[in-house]
Amino acid sequence: GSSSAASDNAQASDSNSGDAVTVKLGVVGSIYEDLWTPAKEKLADEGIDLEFVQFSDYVTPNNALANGEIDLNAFQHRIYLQSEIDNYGYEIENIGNTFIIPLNLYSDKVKSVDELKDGDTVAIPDDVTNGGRALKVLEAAGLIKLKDSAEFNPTIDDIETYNKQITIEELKANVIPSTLADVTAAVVNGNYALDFGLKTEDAIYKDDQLDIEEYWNLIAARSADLEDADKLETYKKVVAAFQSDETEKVFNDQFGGYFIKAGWDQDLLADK
Amino acid sequence: MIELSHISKEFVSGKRTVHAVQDVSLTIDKGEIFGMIGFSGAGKSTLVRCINLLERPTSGKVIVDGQDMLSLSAKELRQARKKIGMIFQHFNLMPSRTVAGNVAYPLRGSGLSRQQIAEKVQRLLDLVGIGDKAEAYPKQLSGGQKQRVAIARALANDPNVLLCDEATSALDPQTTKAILQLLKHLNETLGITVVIITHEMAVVKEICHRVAVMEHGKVVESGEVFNIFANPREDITKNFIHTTSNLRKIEELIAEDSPVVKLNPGELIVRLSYIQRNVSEPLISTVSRKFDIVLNIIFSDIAIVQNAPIGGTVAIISGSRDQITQAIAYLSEKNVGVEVIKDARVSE
Amino acid sequence: MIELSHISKEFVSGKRTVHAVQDVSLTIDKGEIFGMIGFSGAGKSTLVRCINLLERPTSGKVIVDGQDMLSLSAKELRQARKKIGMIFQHFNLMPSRTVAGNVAYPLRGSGLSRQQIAEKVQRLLDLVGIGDKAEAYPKQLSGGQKQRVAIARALANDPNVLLCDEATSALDPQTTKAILQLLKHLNETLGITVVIITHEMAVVKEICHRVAVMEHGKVVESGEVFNIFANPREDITKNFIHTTSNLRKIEELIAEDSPVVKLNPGELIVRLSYIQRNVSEPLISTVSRKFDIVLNIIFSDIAIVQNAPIGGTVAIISGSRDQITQAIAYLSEKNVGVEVIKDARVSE
Amino acid sequence: MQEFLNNIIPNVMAKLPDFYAAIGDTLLMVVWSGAISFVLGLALGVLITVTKPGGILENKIVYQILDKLVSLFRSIPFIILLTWVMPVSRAIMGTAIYVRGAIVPLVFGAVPFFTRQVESALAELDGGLIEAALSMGSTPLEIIFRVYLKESVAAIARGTTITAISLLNLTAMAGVVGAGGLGDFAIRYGHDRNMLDVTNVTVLVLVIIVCIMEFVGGKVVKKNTH
Amino acid sequence: MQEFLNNIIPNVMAKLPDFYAAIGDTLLMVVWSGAISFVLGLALGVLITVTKPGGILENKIVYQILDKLVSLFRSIPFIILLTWVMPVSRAIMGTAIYVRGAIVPLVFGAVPFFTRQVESALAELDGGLIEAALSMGSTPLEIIFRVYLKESVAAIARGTTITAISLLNLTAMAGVVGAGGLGDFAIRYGHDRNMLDVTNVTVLVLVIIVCIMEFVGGKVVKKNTH
Ligand SMILES: Nc1ncnc2c1ncn2[C@@H]1O[C@H](COP(=O)(O)OP(=O)(O)OP(=O)(O)O)[C@@H](O)[C@H]1O
Ligand SMILES: Nc1ncnc2c1ncn2[C@@H]1O[C@H](COP(=O)(O)OP(=O)(O)OP(=O)(O)O)[C@@H](O)[C@H]1O
Ligand SMILES: [Mg+2]
Ligand SMILES: [Mg+2]
Repeated sequence: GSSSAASDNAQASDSNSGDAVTVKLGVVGSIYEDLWTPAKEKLADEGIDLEFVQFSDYVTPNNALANGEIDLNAFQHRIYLQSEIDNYGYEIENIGNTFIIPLNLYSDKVKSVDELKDGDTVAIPDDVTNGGRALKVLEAAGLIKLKDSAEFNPTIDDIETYNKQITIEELKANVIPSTLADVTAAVVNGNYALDFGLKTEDAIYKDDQLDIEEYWNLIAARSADLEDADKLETYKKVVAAFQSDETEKVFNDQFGGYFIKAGWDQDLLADK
Repeated sequence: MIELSHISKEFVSGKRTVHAVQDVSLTIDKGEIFGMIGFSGAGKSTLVRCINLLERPTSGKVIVDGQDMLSLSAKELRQARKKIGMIFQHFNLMPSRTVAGNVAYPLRGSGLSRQQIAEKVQRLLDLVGIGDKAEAYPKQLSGGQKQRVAIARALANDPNVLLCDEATSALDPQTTKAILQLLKHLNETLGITVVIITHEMAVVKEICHRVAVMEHGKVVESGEVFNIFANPREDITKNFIHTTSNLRKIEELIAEDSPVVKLNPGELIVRLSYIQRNVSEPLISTVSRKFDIVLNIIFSDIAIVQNAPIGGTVAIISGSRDQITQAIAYLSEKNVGVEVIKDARVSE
Repeated sequence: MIELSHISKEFVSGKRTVHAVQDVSLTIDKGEIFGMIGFSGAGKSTLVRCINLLERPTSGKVIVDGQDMLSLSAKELRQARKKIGMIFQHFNLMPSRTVAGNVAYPLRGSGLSRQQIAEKVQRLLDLVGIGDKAEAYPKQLSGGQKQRVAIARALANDPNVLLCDEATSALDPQTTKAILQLLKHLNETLGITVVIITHEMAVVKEICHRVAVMEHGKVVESGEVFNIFANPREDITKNFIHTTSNLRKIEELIAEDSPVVKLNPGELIVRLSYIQRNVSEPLISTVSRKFDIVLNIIFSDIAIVQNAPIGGTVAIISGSRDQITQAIAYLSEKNVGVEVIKDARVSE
Repeated sequence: MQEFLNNIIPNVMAKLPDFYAAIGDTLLMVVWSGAISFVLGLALGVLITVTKPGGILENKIVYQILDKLVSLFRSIPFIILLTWVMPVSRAIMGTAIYVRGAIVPLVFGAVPFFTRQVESALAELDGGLIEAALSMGSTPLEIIFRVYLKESVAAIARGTTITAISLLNLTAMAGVVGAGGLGDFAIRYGHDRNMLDVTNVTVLVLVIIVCIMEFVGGKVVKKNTH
Repeated sequence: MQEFLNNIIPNVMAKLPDFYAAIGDTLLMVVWSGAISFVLGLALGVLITVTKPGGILENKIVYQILDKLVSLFRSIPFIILLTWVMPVSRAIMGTAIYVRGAIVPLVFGAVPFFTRQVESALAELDGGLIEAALSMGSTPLEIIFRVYLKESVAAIARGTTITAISLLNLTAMAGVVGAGGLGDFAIRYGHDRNMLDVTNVTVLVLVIIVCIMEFVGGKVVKKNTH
């Protein structure tokens, strides 16, 4: 939700009004507030008030952004953004890369992927953002093989062969840590793994495909706003504030390496 | 005032059909107090509910105050109903309103001010004797108190017609009497027409002008109260009148062989009854003296109905055989009904 | 059988306290039919509901069949209640059960087979005259039919005590009579004790042995029915008896100046009433002949209560002044109450 | 005290302003959407009751349409409803997000529910009272206000309490449109981030709110049961 | 026909087996958790009613405990409840996921709700009937079964219909623990992936289920209103 009731009435940012500029940033999950803390502080010094708008669903932040109800959002990776644009025709785009979260395979029951046997159950997130990636992780772990036609966002239907006769169960990403007792193994988002005390070293398989750009998370903005010089200027500051050493320090210290900076060298607003 | 023609009402529940009212035609005049009696389940309530169309008759015509009720628009029907007060057999008081609130219900929108309504309500409550219960809720009332609230409510709108479905059945005799006086008074001073369903013959005798007797959904007998009571035609009517008066108890006493009805030889028990309006002679005295016989009254029930005595007397007659015979002949001549119930002359 | 001592019951609603029953002590014998009369709101229902503890008295002691009801365990109380049938003023029938289902309710778990229950229910329904309504639902019944279902239900468990709260108020006279006969019969054959609240003096006269009169939560008078009717002590009792008999109508007629009470000079109107049990002489006849006077009966209400005549007669006496005076003296001597109501002798 | 609280509910203490804001958001949502739903649900419940076969304003068409509409909206999972009615929200409230944007979907979620509660309440009314009112020449509108509603206050209060609590539960999902609130707060921190103290404290506050609702409802019921 | 369907609802046709499975899962969840909740809610509703001050088995302690417990579970957002009761699920059902794992949380979600509905229904019963039963020496158990329940069948049926539909809505959230079902199907494909045809068809099926529930409920009400 909006971090204060008063912000309800705040209009979309008004970059002309001199000193204080408010930028509404749509996010999904309170963890983003921690990740963005250094950026927020930095922006405050620059006269930009970064305000979080918390959504609990992946569909509404893009909808709200496209409708001008928020200024930016940061919660998705490229694949998802593209599919949303394809689906709804939103005129929004990536203005800056943020990070990639490893999706590791955890288990309470087995010590390694090899121990998985026929009939075992493996849970993966059921949402569009993480589900496809999780399948890729399972493929990389050698449990399944996806069809060649499958792209970066495969579904269970895209599985060509099962190397082990496992059952793949789609669960809500945020309950997966709680259900480790009910399944043999599960693909857990790094952030949830962290909060539920799952250590990277405990993973039975570690996601190592961190250089796939399609899975990089990003900051999105309305394309029309980028025509506005003031806004463009502001957004550039926002991206720069996030892509900072302080943020990386948060990644490493506070979140024990579950968040890995990705694509900070790409300046997506350079030619605007 | 009220004209019911060929009213029938059927209730269909599942496969069974109950013919509650069957082809009843009845006219009730303006300013009349009209009684309705009959067995439980005879269709009295149903018929009366047809008058204000709470029950739409299956067939027939209802005319009240010259208006064909069945052809009225919804709005006209409401206007008509406002002038037809109704006291329900089961009271139907609103549980969430106080006694005063219940009586005030029909007064809202009547053009009276709050103050006037409050005054009128209090007047009505005093009239029915529950002025002190104005702030109580129906749940806190005794049966009779509830009934009186219902009566006050029905009177609130100054109706032209008042339909009373056993309006005094839960009341003690004295309160009943007061309510009947009230109805009579309203009838006489305001000319309000009253239809009253009752099981108490005393109520009929006391205030009704005419009465209808219902049985199995039909009106089997109707007419002036005096005539009905003096000369009941149908069995049911006779039974009703007999159960109410004690003149028929004699048969029970005889059956029980009570000491009261022990006769000496030559005596006999007779029932004398007024069957015509014009009898005003001192019968017992006259025959006692004229024929030198003794009449010992066992039961007697004589009342003045519409200014003429009605009812009769059960007495043991003793005297000489001849004199008795003559006395009986004399009485018959005088249009007095004479029935010999037990005769000990034979053993003489 | 039933012993109520110093029963009080208060209802507190908000700030007001209603003293419904105040320090009532009463003993009802086994096998007795005990009547309870009084104004609407006097506390009759409340008192009777204290007998089976539906209302727990605020203070006092209730003993039924030797058991101190207030000290019984929950289970014992249930057992005791099974033998106390109750007919409620508002029937309290279960709307979702048929008539037969309602009557069968108390029979479940009584050890009877389904078959036996069905037979007993039908017998009870026939007894109260609604055998044909067994499959109907309460909503589909007339008021009197509902009341009869309630009666049948109260009888189902073969109770030792039957509490009847206005059990015949919704019934026509003939059905009332049949029900009273039934109660009397049960009382006589099975020795069942009956407590009956009623507004109908006829009911009291007809079947009660003793009667209590309540006013403002207190029992103001109680005793044998004959004594109460013959010699009412309290005003309320007098009023009740008078309203039920027509002997007090004479005052009304006089007030109305009815032609019936027009007197010729020398005549007078008297009210004669039986005030003692042992009067069995043929009064009217005797005085007529003995003093050569004429008594024209205007009202008369004489009934046999507990084997003695009770009630009286209002008559116009004409005759010579002397004779009349002697006749009145004679009657007084014979323990007959004589009241001169209107006297036209003065104008003589 | 402060220290004690810092020890046993550290995460809550760290997010105190957010926590207060969540309480405020929840109350705002419940009060606003509750008030609107109360009026609309009452109106619909009454309309359906009186237009029912046998009702005082029997009307098959109106009845069928309203009844089916209510069934339709009762059938849609709330999360789908949330996104479906976003255009309506924007048209009416100017935005489809924040507390303001949550009001419309909450109303759409609560109204059909409350309508059914009102129907249930009115169905229990003694038919004799309607008859009495008819016999006194009351207009349908009078019967609705002075009999149906007035005499069902207790039953409607019970239904209102149940609805208010259900609404409170619905607000937990309003986070979908960024409206925040206690439920969302509990899910975001307590559930998703495994901060048990947040969950516990939030649930405690919710229990208190529910108890207050039930207490008030109970008072109204009691005051109107005679 | 086939082709026509392929044209207008392509995504549904592509996932037909999943769709059927979703219908089956929903029905399984509703029927099982519905049946269990019915029994438990009825028992609790009756218990609370009879132990209430003035009830036939007045018992302050039992009443307060049950009443507060119901309030507590009414207060917890369903998604939190889902994870809270996982240990219970595992203990009883052997797992906390799939349809089997969804039963327990659904029951926890529906029982308090239904309890309140039952309370409402029983509260409307005419006190005179209880008095009549007491006067006939009925035991508390007899009064419960033969008066409270028997005489409130219509009102309870109304409450049951409302609860069943609410339960159907709750199942939409059961997808969270992998229980599938129609709501989850609509959310995952229709909502998350913007397959409008999936949403529409699913809502249609849900509407049909709701209408069937209301129809059956209405029949029971009608059969028990005399
Ligand atoms: N809604 C109904 N459905 C079916 N039958 C009904 C209905 N209402 C009344 N009846 C039947 O119609 C008949 C007449 O009923 P009504 O109430 O008019 O009798 P009543 O003469 O008023 O009797 P009472 O003196 O006992 O009040 C009865 O046999 C009754 O069972
Ligand atoms: N629950 C209650 N709360 C408050 N007052 C009550 C309650 N029940 C009865 N009363 C009052 O107690 C008094 C006695 O009532 P009760 O019902 O015993 O009278 P009753 O003699 O049976 O009268 P009726 O002949 O009219 O039935 C009345 O004044 C009544 O208003
Ligand atoms: Mg009737
Ligand atoms: Mg009474």
